[in-house]
Amino acid sequence: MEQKPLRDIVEAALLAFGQPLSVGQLREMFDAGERPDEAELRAALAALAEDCAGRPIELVEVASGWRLQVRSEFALPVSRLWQERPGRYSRALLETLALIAYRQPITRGEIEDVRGVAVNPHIVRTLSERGWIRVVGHREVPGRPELLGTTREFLDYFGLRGLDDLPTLAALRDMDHLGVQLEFGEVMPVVEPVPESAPEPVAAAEAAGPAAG
Amino acid sequence: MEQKPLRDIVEAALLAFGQPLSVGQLREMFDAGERPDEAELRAALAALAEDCAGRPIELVEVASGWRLQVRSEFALPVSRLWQERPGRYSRALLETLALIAYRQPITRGEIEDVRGVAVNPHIVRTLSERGWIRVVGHREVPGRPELLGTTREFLDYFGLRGLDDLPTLAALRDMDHLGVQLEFGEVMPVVEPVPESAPEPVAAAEAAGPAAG
Amino acid sequence: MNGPDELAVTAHDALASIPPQQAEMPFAIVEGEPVTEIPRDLYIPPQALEVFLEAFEGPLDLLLYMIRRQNLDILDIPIADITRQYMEYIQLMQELDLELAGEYLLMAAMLAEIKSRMLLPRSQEAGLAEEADPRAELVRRLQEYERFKLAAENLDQIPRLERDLHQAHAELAGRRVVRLLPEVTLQEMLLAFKDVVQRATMFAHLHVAREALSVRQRMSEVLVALAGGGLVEFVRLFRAEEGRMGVTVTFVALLELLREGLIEAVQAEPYAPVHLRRVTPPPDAPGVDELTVTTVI
Repeated sequence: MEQKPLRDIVEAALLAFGQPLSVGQLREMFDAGERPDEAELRAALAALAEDCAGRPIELVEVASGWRLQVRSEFALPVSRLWQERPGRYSRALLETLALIAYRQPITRGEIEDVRGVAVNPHIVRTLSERGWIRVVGHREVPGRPELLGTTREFLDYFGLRGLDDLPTLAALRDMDHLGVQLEFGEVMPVVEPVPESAPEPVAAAEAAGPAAG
Repeated sequence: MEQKPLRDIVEAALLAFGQPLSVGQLREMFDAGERPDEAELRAALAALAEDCAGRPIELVEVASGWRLQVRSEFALPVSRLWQERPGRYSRALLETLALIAYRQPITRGEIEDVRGVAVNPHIVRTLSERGWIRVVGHREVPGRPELLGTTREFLDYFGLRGLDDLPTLAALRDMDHLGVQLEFGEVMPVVEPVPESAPEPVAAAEAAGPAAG
Repeated sequence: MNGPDELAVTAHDALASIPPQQAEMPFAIVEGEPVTEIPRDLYIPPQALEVFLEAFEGPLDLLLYMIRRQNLDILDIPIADITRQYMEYIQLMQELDLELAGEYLLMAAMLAEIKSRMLLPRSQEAGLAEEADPRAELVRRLQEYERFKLAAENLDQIPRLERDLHQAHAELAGRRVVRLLPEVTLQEMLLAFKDVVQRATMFAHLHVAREALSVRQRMSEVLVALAGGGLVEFVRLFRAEEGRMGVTVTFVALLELLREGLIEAVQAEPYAPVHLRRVTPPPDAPGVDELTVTTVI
């Protein structure tokens, strides 16, 4: 076999092993006759460390030896590879969100009146943590219930310029019609200016983005 | 966060994940707003593949996506890092695996028909435990025998993108050829043993095949 | 897969690598002794035979070996000769009390049958209905087996992980746990709203009014603007750049908030600037009157 540069063999070993390797372990890879001495190996490690400049990996020495690791600057995008698939929001959550959007400012009690069931506090917390709703005030009645409203993030997420972009109740009554419009929205280029009177396609097109992801 | 070159993010992701990643998985790392499109990702992969020239690793596409792997030229020193040698597989196992790979879905009985010997249950278990084969269904005949097929892990392990990447199966020589010989059989009695010293050129060529392997 | 199997593979490899004519090379190593005898002449040391047979993957493999060894055309096997050799192997194995797999005996029977059919006089009406060659099935099976024997050898040649290739892997420094939030489409939310409105209609006290939604949005915004609890000048709630429509929406929103008792308007004297503030809590209300507003538009 043709002789490879020691530096390359060390890189190959560290990447193949994926865990720290001591200088001793690295030397074990070689037959006794060809075994580099410690100084040679340390020189190869130094050369490798230098070559890592500008690359997304770096050579570090840890307790059990040397290791090539992905630089921490890449933690943010790369960590997402391990994230579990997100679940889905419950029907109750979506209804609560929709009521807050259409009827804001609204109290929990008013939401309960319309939905006919108690509002799960977990839902309100989830929506707040998501940044979609917030407390905008209190109704001055006994108990001073919180008044909930939607946020700018809510509008941004759903690609709405304002609540006016939401279909009117009348339009909602004919959901089949709405469905057609929403599907049509996916085909329509988003960049094309849409007349103010027909905001649904834009909203739909943007909303389609996350769904496809 | 400062914007990293996509090529570097891809390299970081492939090294950190330590398993093949599809273009879809790579795109999932990004928020919907910053998500590169497929063409951009493929360009980044191409750039990365190019950068690997002269390095001890290479970028390859396998069944489940893209993988950075240590080049085979480094297998000899690198494999010494592990105490255990990678297993050699017996002919029986390889023949069974080849039949499942090329003839899937296939039952044990069908494997036996071709090999002329009973399928060793130990071999089927080993192949399943390695994650190379799995039961893909049952043949609807009496006894409902299991149909075996290969998995994506099998393809990944052998560095294949799909079954099409398997080496082509040797062609069967046409039986018509046999027919022609039979017609001459009246002149040259078939039952008489063919002199061993006078092999037919065709036969010699074929015989060379397996011996060379 | 180690132990005897490994030995068998070695013996077979040794066999396969010897060109047929070079009989002096060992075809197997038995207990350290090279075995140079080729099975063709059927003199094989007993231990060698054992190893030799273990090297075969069954009768088809053995037959194929015999055919290849003698450079015979697989399509024109001298059946009598091959049968004789095969039977001699079988006999020897039985004499050695080797455990003989049933498949070997089955093949012996098949060969004998082919041989007897080959001896029958062939049909005189040549050219008419061609009689199938009695060997056809055997030839088909041998060829088929050989294809996969080759395929297995080729498969073994493919560079594979662990033996030839190693997945490159590097730890990620500072890996974080990222939890993905569920995605919602606008349509999902609208469908939910449609359902809830329909259900509410059945409750018969539907009071989902038809106000312009911008008024509702503005009501929330005004409440946030007044979150500090102090007085805010009426005119400061209007934005000239919004035009007449914007002014109207804001004004309607303020009226609605006043009607709902959420804000109050204060004027020090006639014609003085109008100020607005949130309605102060009744004295018996819980002490905290601050809004828990965390996000500001």
